[in-house]
Amino acid sequence: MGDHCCPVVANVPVSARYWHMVLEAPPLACAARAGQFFHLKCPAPPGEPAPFFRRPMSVYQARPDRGRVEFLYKVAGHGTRGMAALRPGDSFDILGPLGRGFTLDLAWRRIIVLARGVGLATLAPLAQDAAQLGVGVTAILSARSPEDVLCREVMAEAGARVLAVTDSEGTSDPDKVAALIRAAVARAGAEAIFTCGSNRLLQLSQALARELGLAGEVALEQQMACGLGMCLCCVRAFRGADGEIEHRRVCWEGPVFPLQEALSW
Amino acid sequence: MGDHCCPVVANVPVSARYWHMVLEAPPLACAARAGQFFHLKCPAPPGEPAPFFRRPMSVYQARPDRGRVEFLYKVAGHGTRGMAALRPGDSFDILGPLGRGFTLDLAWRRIIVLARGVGLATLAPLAQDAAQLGVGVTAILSARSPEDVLCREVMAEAGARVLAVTDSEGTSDPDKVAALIRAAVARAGAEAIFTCGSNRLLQLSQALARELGLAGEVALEQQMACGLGMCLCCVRAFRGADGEIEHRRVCWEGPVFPLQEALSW
Amino acid sequence: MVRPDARPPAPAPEGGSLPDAAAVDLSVQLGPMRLANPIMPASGTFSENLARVMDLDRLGAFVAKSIYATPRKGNPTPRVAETREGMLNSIGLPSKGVAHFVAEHLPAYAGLKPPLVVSLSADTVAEFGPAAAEISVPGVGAIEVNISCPNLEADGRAFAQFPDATYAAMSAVRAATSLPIWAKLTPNVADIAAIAQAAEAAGADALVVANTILAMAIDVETRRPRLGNVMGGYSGPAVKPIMLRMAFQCARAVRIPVIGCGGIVTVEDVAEYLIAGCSAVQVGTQTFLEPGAMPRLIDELARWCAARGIGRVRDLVGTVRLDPDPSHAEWLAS
Amino acid sequence: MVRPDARPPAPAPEGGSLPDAAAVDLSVQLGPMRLANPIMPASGTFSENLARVMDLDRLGAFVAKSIYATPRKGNPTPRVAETREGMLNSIGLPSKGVAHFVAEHLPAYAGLKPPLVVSLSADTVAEFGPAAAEISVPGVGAIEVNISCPNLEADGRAFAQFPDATYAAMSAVRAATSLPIWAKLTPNVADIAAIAQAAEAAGADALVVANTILAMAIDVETRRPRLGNVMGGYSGPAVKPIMLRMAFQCARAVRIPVIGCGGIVTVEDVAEYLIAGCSAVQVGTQTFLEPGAMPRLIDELARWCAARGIGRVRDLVGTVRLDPDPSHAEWLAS
Ligand SMILES: Cc1cc2nc3c(=O)[nH]c(=O)nc-3n(C[C@H](O)[C@H](O)[C@H](O)COP(=O)(O)OP(=O)(O)OC[C@H]3O[C@@H](n4cnc5c(N)ncnc54)[C@H](O)[C@@H]3O)c2cc1C
Ligand SMILES: Cc1cc2nc3c(=O)[nH]c(=O)nc-3n(C[C@H](O)[C@H](O)[C@H](O)COP(=O)(O)OP(=O)(O)OC[C@H]3O[C@@H](n4cnc5c(N)ncnc54)[C@H](O)[C@@H]3O)c2cc1C
Ligand SMILES: Cc1cc2nc3c(=O)[nH]c(=O)nc-3n(C[C@H](O)[C@H](O)[C@H](O)COP(=O)(O)O)c2cc1C
Ligand SMILES: Cc1cc2nc3c(=O)[nH]c(=O)nc-3n(C[C@H](O)[C@H](O)[C@H](O)COP(=O)(O)O)c2cc1C
Ligand code: FES
Ligand code: FES
Repeated sequence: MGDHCCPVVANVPVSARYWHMVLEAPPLACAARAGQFFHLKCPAPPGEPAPFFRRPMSVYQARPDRGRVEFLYKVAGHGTRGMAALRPGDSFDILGPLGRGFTLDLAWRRIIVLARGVGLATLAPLAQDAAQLGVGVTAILSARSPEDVLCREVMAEAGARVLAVTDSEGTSDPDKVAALIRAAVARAGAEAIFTCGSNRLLQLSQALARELGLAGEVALEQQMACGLGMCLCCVRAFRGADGEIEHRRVCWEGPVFPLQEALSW
Repeated sequence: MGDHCCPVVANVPVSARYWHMVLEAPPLACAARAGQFFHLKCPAPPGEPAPFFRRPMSVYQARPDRGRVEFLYKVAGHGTRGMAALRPGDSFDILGPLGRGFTLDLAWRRIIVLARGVGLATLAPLAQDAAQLGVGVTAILSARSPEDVLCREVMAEAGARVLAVTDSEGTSDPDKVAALIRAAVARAGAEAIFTCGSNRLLQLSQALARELGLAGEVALEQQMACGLGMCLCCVRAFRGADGEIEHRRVCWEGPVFPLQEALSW
Repeated sequence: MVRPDARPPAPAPEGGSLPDAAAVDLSVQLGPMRLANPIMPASGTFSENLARVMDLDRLGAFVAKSIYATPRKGNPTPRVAETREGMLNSIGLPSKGVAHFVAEHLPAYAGLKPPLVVSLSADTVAEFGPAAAEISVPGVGAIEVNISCPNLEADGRAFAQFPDATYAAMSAVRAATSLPIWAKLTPNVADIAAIAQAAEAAGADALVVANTILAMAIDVETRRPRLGNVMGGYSGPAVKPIMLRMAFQCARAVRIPVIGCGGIVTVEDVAEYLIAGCSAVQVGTQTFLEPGAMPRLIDELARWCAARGIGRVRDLVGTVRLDPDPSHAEWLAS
Repeated sequence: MVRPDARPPAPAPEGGSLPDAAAVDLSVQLGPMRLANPIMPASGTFSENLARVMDLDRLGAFVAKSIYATPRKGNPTPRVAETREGMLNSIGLPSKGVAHFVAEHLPAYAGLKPPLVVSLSADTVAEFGPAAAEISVPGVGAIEVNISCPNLEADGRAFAQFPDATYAAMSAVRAATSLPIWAKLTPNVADIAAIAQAAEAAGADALVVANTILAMAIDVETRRPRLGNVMGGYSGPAVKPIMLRMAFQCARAVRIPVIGCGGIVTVEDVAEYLIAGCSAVQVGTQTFLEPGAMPRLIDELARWCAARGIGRVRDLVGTVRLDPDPSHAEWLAS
């Protein structure tokens, strides 16, 4: 762990709003686990100063065999605009891997991964790990429209059962997604659910997990300064063991937390 | 007058420490006079932030016929490092022409220009103007060593009598330079002396001009923020008409001042 | 110029079409004065020389370099130093006196539309009144009282570092002139709201928040201070978050208008000061780097408002939302 | 990192050969303490977690995040915002209390060489004494008294905004412990030297100059403050010229050592604080951007000294040259 300047191998748009970056980083590729993140020193976008803080980004793919670390990202603002300006051969200063990743119970028959947008970037490596370890995966991928569905191929290649739901087709509302989850549990024997990012998906996952007795985890986001548990800026609220509300650091105790302990917001 | 983004045509080192930059700037090339300066928004040198202030730089050549403005500069620090990083085709934001240039009396038979280092950049266009207007020029070019002598060709081409004096050859000390000046006055009929920058050359020129009854001007340097006479940071001390010491702005009342009014420092 | 944290504009108001930038009403009210727009120069960073690069009639107002009643010299050079995102200056308020200003500079503003604001400094409270009376001549639209300059009766500390000295200096000026008077505050204080209230109580028509922050830099090779005067005033983008906080505090502490000043570069910076509660803003250091900064900001402000369906710039003033964000409710409750 | 105004080193001392970086004596004296080098973290920007990226034994000292005697929650999110050359924070000093610190954090420092400095806050003067006594346990090398936190008896203003509250808080700590005590001052004052003198009079062994500057930023699209707590503390390169000025003023006003803090990024920044009169420095925000900043600065400081023929870092302290520059003589005379 530490900060490393890695050469950019590829950095290309994969849809209107999402980009895919591949870095050469052999030692990091071995160290990074699903759910962990890197803290990126984004360069100055053309005509703008460089952003002051680093930017957190999930490990999308870390392939020890190819010595590469990959990110899937949305160009959201100042920092990600700078990221998108990087060209192959440029060097990118990334700090990590950081944080606590997902935990998989090898006794599970099947898990559900439920995500929307770049949340998929966080869950894709979990699906791959599960499939490789013999745990079945049902991936519910939510998006605005069919063109926006990310990671369909990656998930399918890993052996996941892929269910895409979209706003434009009217298949993404909570009731319909709940029905898919119930079916995955009842018919395919899913025993845990993993989600990330959005408040809506968290609430839905918590409710169904409680109802259906599923285990599960959630990967949360919060603005970060240090990424190393020192500054206390990245806290979120959790229900502690004693029922008290407590603050935990997304960068240090997380970004992955027990599903039922995270408070929705 | 105003700030203009001009394309860089050429930017090359001309010796170990000096660079020559050519910009395409047709309207400015017509407007700029010998002794005036531009205020340059130097870009960030590689690996450093951009300097905060603009940097003043004399018009070295402004050729209306070719629509070009040229600078001859020493890489001294942060800003000039940034200048040296500009490549042909890059755009360079320059504000000017600014300040008050040299005044030539067409009745003079001959003038002496005396300068050292990049001071020559300031005096070269004066020599050219003089030669073109039928005033003879004796150019005394001082430098550390013969390789360091700048503008020898430009001066010679313009028709100046060029005398190079150098530290390494032991020809540049005040006594020897004074002898050259006396000779130019006595034998070639020089009636005015122009100098710039260094305190030593100023003192020498003032003393000889007083002794020999020469007219003359000096171009001074001082750190600048606005370049437009507003901030009052670029002042130097002068002996006013009433004998009182007063402060004048190098960017606004100068950078060229009557030789005997400037106080050495 | 793109600001690091620039965001896309909010969506257009439902059902309405966006106003044209040319149709945006940029005028603002500053106590008794109406300005065509909220953009004006900061004292000491402007002179009529700027006419060489811009149409002076476009500005909301002119603010001249601070003058003293009687002539005085400035500080030793170097008078400025640059830092990463700002500059230090110790010009030291050289001045040729009020009479010289009236004779030599005032005529340059005759016939121009924006009001001329004269910035006035003095060494002691007693000197402020007569100087204010002397400068209250036709052609002067308001007096900005630079109480952030050193008070020789208080060991060189600024009038505006103390509520009582602020009150005394502003009262002296108030008694001596019927022109609108603005108090220019110093940020080198623990509690700027208390100073703002003292200026208001003494009859100030507006506050300018604020002058430069006392700072220092050393050349590590020569081990000399980078300014001839050892310490100097810090300005430019680096100071903006501090000045914005102070402008916000003042705007909430007084009923008179506040003019924000410090670090303005982008149109978002202007909007930020207005939203924080300022009725107008002053632009200083950026003019040194970009002489056309003020006209650019005026154009951009009209476009910025138009793109957001804001028809009148003055409707932005003080609209900062301090209600708890719903997403913070958990914290506020706990 | 190259600093904008970096200059080439001065020529080597006549006749002597340059010392090797490894031979430079980096140690400094801080009142009763001797530190192996002058580089230490700033409170709130460090924890034992940093062991994941560096060898903690290399630091001059450890300074922990401020703790209160009893547990308390922090501020609402967002707790940080970035600016052009700095950051704002309103973390709000969440703390699990002294007992939790002793049980959970202290053990991590056992066996490490640099002294551990505990930063202590309190809501009232009365709370400081007992808390200082409670934290005076083996393993703690000094107490940094964070008197820049809000004093609930003074309407939330900081102890260090007033000489009398400074004196009272530091005296309470002095009476309760025999450990070295440092006073961490706030820059949100008009006259920091007066505060420095009050802390010295109360028995402080050193001063830390200074904490963050109160500042603000507003999101112009949502019109909400960028910090959940509306205002927060400004740190990073942008504040350095202000902090350096205050450190210089304090160093000249007291006899106890001053520790400079604010905006350090480069080795020249470290040298600047030392030359201004600081015996050591604290590095904060830069560690967030570059976790290895402190060990880098230690290495660079040794090389920087070596290249200039400086054999002992402590010989730099307070060597700023305030004698008039010959080139300024004309001004000083006139
Ligand atoms: C652990 C973790 C993993 C993440 N993984 C991914 C990923 O794989 N792909 C992806 O596209 N995005 C991911 N994000 C979100 C990503 O960090 C933000 O989109 C990014 O920081 C936005 O920066 P910006 O400068 O473009 O936007 P700006 O809006 O300019 O950012 C301003 C500030 O807000 C912060 N910020 C803005 N949005 C977020 C956010 N959603 N989460 C945290 N901080 C934010 C920025 O870091 C910065 O400090 C992740 C966030 C976290 C915390
Ligand atoms: C009217 C005028 C004309 C000039 N013409 C030329 C020229 O034709 N060729 C040339 O090489 N140089 C010329 N100079 C000097 C040139 O401006 C400086 O070399 C340059 O500013 C150094 O900047 P830097 O960032 O590289 O150095 P740094 O040392 O990093 O500069 C730090 C600060 O000091 C200022 N500064 C440093 N040296 C000088 C100086 N000698 N004069 C004024 N300000 C200075 C810089 O502008 C900057 O604000 C001229 C100066 C003036 C005033
Ligand atoms: C070179 C310079 C000279 C200044 N002179 C004055 C002055 O004479 N009177 C005054 O009230 N403020 C003076 N100021 C302060 C500015 O008016 C303004 O308050 C400050 O620079 C902050 O604004 P900015 O960050 O936009 O520059 C001066 C500032 C600079 C940089
Ligand atoms: C996120 C953050 C948290 C901080 N927490 C504390 C704290 O708990 N106690 C304290 O005395 N100072 C605290 N500070 C102030 C720093 O110790 C330091 O004084 C300040 O950041 C200036 O140094 P810098 O510019 O190097 O960051 C904090 C600063 C930051 C940025
Ligand atoms: S980002 Fe600093 S504690 Fe999490
Ligand atoms: S540089 Fe501003 S007055 Fe000359």
